[in-house]
Amino acid sequence: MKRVFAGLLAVAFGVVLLLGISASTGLFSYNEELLDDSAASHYIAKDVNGDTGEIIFGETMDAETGSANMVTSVIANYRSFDTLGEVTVLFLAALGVSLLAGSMDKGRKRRKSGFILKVSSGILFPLMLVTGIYIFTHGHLTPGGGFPGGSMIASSFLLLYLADENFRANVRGFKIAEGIAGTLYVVLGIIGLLAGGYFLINFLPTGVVGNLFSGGIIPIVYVIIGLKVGSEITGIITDMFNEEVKA
Amino acid sequence: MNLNLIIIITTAVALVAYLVSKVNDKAGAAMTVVGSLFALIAVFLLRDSIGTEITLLYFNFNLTVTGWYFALVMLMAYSMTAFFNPFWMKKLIYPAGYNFLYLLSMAGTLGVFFAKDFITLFVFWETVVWSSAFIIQMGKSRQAAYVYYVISAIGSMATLFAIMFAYGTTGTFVINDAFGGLAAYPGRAIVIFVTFIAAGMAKIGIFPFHVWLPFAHGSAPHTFSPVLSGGLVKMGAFVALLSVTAFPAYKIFGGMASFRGIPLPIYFMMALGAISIVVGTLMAIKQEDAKKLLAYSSVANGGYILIGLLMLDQVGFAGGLMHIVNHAVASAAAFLSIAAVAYRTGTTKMSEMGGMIHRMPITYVVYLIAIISMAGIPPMGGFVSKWLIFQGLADKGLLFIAATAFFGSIGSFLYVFRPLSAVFLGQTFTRDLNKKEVGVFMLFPMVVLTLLSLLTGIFPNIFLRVVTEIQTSLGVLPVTLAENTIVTNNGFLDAFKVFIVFGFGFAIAFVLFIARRKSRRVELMDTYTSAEFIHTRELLHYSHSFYAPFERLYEKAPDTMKLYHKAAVKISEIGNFAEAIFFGIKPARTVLLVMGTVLIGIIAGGVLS
Amino acid sequence: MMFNPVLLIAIPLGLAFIAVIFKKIQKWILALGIIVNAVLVFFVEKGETAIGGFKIPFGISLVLDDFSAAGVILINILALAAIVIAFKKAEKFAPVILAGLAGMNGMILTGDLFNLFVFMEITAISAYILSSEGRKPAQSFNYLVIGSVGSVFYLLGLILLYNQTGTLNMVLMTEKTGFLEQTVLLLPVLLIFVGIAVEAKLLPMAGWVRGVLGNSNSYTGVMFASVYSSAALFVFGRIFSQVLVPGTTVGIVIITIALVTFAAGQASAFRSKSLRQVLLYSSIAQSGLAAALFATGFVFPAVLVVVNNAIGKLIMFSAAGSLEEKYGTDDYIGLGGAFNKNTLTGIAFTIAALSLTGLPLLFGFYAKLNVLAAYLNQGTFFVPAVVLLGTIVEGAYFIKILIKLWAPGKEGEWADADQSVGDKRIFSYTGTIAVILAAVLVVLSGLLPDTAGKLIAPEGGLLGDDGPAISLLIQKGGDQ
Amino acid sequence: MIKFASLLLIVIGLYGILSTRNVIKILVGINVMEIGINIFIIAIGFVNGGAAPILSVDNPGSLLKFVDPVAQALVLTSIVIGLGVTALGLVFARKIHKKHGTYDLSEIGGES
Repeated sequence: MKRVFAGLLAVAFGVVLLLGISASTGLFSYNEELLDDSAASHYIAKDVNGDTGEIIFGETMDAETGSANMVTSVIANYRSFDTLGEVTVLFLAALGVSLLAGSMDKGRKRRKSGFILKVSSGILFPLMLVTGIYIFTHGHLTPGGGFPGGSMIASSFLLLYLADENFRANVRGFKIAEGIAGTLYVVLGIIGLLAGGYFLINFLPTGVVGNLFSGGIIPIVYVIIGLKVGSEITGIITDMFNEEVKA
Repeated sequence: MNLNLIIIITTAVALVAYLVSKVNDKAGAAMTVVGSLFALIAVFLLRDSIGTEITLLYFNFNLTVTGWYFALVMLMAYSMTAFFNPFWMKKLIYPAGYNFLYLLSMAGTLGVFFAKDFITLFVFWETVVWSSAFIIQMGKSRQAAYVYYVISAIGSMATLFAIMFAYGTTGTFVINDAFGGLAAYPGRAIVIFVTFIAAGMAKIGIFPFHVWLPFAHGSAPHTFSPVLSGGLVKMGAFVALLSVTAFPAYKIFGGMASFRGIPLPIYFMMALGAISIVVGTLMAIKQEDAKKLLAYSSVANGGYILIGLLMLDQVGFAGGLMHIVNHAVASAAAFLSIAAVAYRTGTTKMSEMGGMIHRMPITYVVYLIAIISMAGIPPMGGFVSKWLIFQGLADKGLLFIAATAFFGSIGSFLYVFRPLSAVFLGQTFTRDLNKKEVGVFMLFPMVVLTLLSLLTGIFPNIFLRVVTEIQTSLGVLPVTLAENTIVTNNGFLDAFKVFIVFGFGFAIAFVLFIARRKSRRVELMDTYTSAEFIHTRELLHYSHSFYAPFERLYEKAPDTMKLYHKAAVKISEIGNFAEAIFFGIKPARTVLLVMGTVLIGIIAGGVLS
Repeated sequence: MMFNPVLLIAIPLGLAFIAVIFKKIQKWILALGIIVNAVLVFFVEKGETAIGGFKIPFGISLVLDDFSAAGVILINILALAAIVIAFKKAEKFAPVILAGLAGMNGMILTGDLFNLFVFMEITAISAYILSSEGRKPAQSFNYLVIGSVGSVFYLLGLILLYNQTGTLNMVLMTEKTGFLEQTVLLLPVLLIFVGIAVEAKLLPMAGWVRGVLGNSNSYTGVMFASVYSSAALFVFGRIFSQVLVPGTTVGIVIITIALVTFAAGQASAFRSKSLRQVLLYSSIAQSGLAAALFATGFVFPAVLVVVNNAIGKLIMFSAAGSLEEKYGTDDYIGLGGAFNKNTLTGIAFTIAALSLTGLPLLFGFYAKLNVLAAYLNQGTFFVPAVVLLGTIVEGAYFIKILIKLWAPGKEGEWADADQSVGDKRIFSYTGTIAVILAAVLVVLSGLLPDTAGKLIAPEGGLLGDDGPAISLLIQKGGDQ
Repeated sequence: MIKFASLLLIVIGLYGILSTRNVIKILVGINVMEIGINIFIIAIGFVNGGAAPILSVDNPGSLLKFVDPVAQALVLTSIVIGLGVTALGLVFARKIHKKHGTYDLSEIGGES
């Protein structure tokens, strides 16, 4: 009975959402254009601080952000402050997990894993690690970036955990790594404040759009984020595993 | 010496008293005597500066003769009661706090009486309410302070609403301007009148706000009950006065339906006063505790005061103003004498005392004269003021109210003599045989109040002259005063002659009493009936089931307190409901409600637009 | 020397990261961060600050006007007071608290709706973690679920608005939503309201409050009731009095919800027997009042209510938490006379309670006066009547508590110190000093309302153009 | 159509939260909801005929038609936030299990 009621309410709510949303945006249609003078259009044209003409891949020098990947330019430059916050959210979550899980006592023992699994994961691990690093160092050029890269690093550690019941990552080390990465992000912002008058300003030359060394601080930010996300998620995984096996 | 200095100095003395009490509580209590006497004298000397205005911080004061008159009454109650303070320090949980709050509430009352604007009035008013609530809790009942505060808060918040409403309407807080400007808004004026007078009614103890008096007066520290009844209740009278004078009620309601010249809103208030007289009288008759009995008598007397003040005419109004003094003096004296008895015997229950006249004769006389005045028997002041109120009622032909007033007068005979006979007359309890009269320090205020009571009765014109001044200042025709007589449409009263007659009669009675004094003393229990000894002492006591047959007539009458209980229960139920609905540990409940809220919001929004 | 307001966010954030590296000294980092912020908050530059150097409607910006200045000053000072009260309880959460403080500052300062979402999440997560101190995981979980659902709703509302306007900047959003129809705005505004109302403790989104605050200790209680809730209310004020000013239809819905919250909170507090429960329901009621004021557009009175509630609850929750830690219960019936031997804390508690009730000469009186004046000047009588009725109930339950805690003794007998519970030292020294200072602040600002009003609204900038020129209404008494 | 589907996901998530008392399942419900909202954001940001917002050899100039990069950036942020909350929620779930021996909220009873 309860479920029926819940279902009915959910459906009613869905209908209201449908009606409300179709009142403002068509439900089955998509935008034909970006809105004029919307933030997105300026981010695409990289002309927030003034018209610089068309940005051409591989040609334009010293554009506003210099990142070929526009999403990256939004994440790591235009709205870098959001990203700092987002990193903090993850940081807090990892911290919370370690604080709470750390206070819990023993769980059940893990099963012993097979030899093949151990060896093959040993081969896969560096590959995944390197791919992860590649993804976040090329975040300003290709899809991906700090978060996917970091997650990939973390998943490489997860692989080790799954494959080897005796594997223990050094939690303290990850904590220090994430602390350092976070501090560096803030320091980067403050350097911008001192050098350019604005927090998190892109104070480095942005280079040619499309080059590896372009985008000013964007690659730096992404490396920091990659390291930080990687160590944080690994930290979360480690904490959860530790919590389970702690004897 | 100006008003600011008086307020500042009394507040400073209050702080000093607090600190001194931490070292020696009796010395601190002595500071309250000093502080209140100082204030009394200083305010008395303010007579010359009446009509001036003065500002302290952002408080604006206006020295009116009305305020001066009320302040003197109040300070008299405070300063006389203060003499009792040193003797009660041992019983108090926070002697230092008591002394501090005693003087603080006193300073607060000054601000109320001299307030020029509403903010000043309200600020000082609330100061008094809270500080007295904290004093009351030190007494015999925690419930008392709670009830006192809640009823006061109902009044205060209603008044605050009226103040802000008047401000919203006229754009000023100055009492006279704000109220004066309401003439153009008769609809709002009724709301403002009714809500504004609420605080006054709550404080005087007018029905249905009277429930706090028996609690608070009956259970407050014995040294604070006289102040509550003799003094603080008069603050309510002051607000009632403002509601008909500063708020020109007769002018504003002039065009409305009226009853014998009294506009209906005012008549309604007077009717409430009349109900209070009846309720107070009937309830006082029932009480077993002397202080509670006096508390209900305050309810009844508050009704007289309210009726008198609301008439705003030549005679009845003067009677109301006069009754303020009379009741303050008499009630303070009565409470003080009960406190003196309680100081010796440790109780205020009438059935646990008896024959105290032999041990405490002066206290007995004080109480006797106080109740004569309260019951409105000549030759004491209470008679004069009640006479004036009756004259006013008769003039206007307000039959219903006059009838209740007469009922209250007769009823007061019934109840005020009960403590007299129960506490002072009859057999002395063995336990009390070695008790003595209280010391000079405590006798002094009682005697002073008694003398004042006599003075108001014999030479009422001394006080009525001030009353005429007040009437003149408010633009009311003053009551006609001859050399020593009060003249009204229906006749005149020469209080001095009345005193002579009564004094003569009293002298004859006294001589007879002395001459025939041959009674033999026996123990109370030294008796038997039907050849059996009576073992239940209570049955032999005067106060036991004193008016039982009469009480039976109205024992089923509804209790106002139940109304408040019901309201409290309702609020709790709403709270329970809200708690049950909104606060659980299952997130599903909240999410459900959130979705429901959005749904209802959308639907409501759709309907509205 | 004036500093960039972004430092209010960057410094605690950076220190939070550093505190993780140097775990041994994290409590000193915590102290340093909180103190630096509490000082810095007085030296930040007013105006709009761009982040990353991008032109303002397109880049993220921080807005430090009178409103947010009042907010950050309040939050940072309160956070300082909170760790002074219970440093021992706070130190193990050092990075969480620092990040939470950064989140709250960000919430109040930011001029961007999505950035607000991010900072709200930071704040919320730090709150979830702190709530685990209550040792009631089911309650923390409840909080987390409600918070997550709220944030999803907020995001949905926000994205609908973004689709219509193409911007996330608050100022531009106000401008562009002005062209939209009420029917289009209805759903997004309601969704955003729901999202913010979770932290702002408005019914029915406040379901978590009883479980979390009812099990708080002297630190977390102060944080939740005073710091977090003030921050959330400031955000509520920013959104609903300046950015998405509700039209009549949405306005009526929101104000009704807020007033129901007020009434239900007062009634629930009236029936509660546990000290913390009374206080938490009273907080809910005060939030409702502030929200109603904000949604009506009465910013200044609302800020006064928020400030008054924050300081009051700081004192009262620290006392309630300490009592609970000492006696294992905070049922005030069983704590008769607890203040008898702890006079100073008792006095502070009393002042706080009286100020919340609106006793004259305390800060709360001016708050109430301004609330009433705002409505009555506008010609609304219903709301003041509700507020005053609520105040009667509020006064009733507070005096019940005060009497119980001050004057022990059986009914019918004189109050007797010997019947009081407990020891001389229920409260810590630093805690006592902090609450006494807070109480002194309440009294001083009550005695000098003018100065206090100028501090809260330096150029009267909160009043709006047509508001009554009452920095503090009191002076009108003599003027005319 | 995708908008419709994403709304459906939101509603399913809500239904999940409403209908189950199991903490893990409630977290799953929240995650479904979050996925729904993320897809919805992407759908809102989609522009008919727009390219992925990355300048590359295929789409070399910024004057071309791109989909909204802001929406994608927001989704990235929102995903990470969802991840953090879920991690924390799981730990709370574990603590509930430790304390009460069950994941079912209705078996916990009146913990206040």
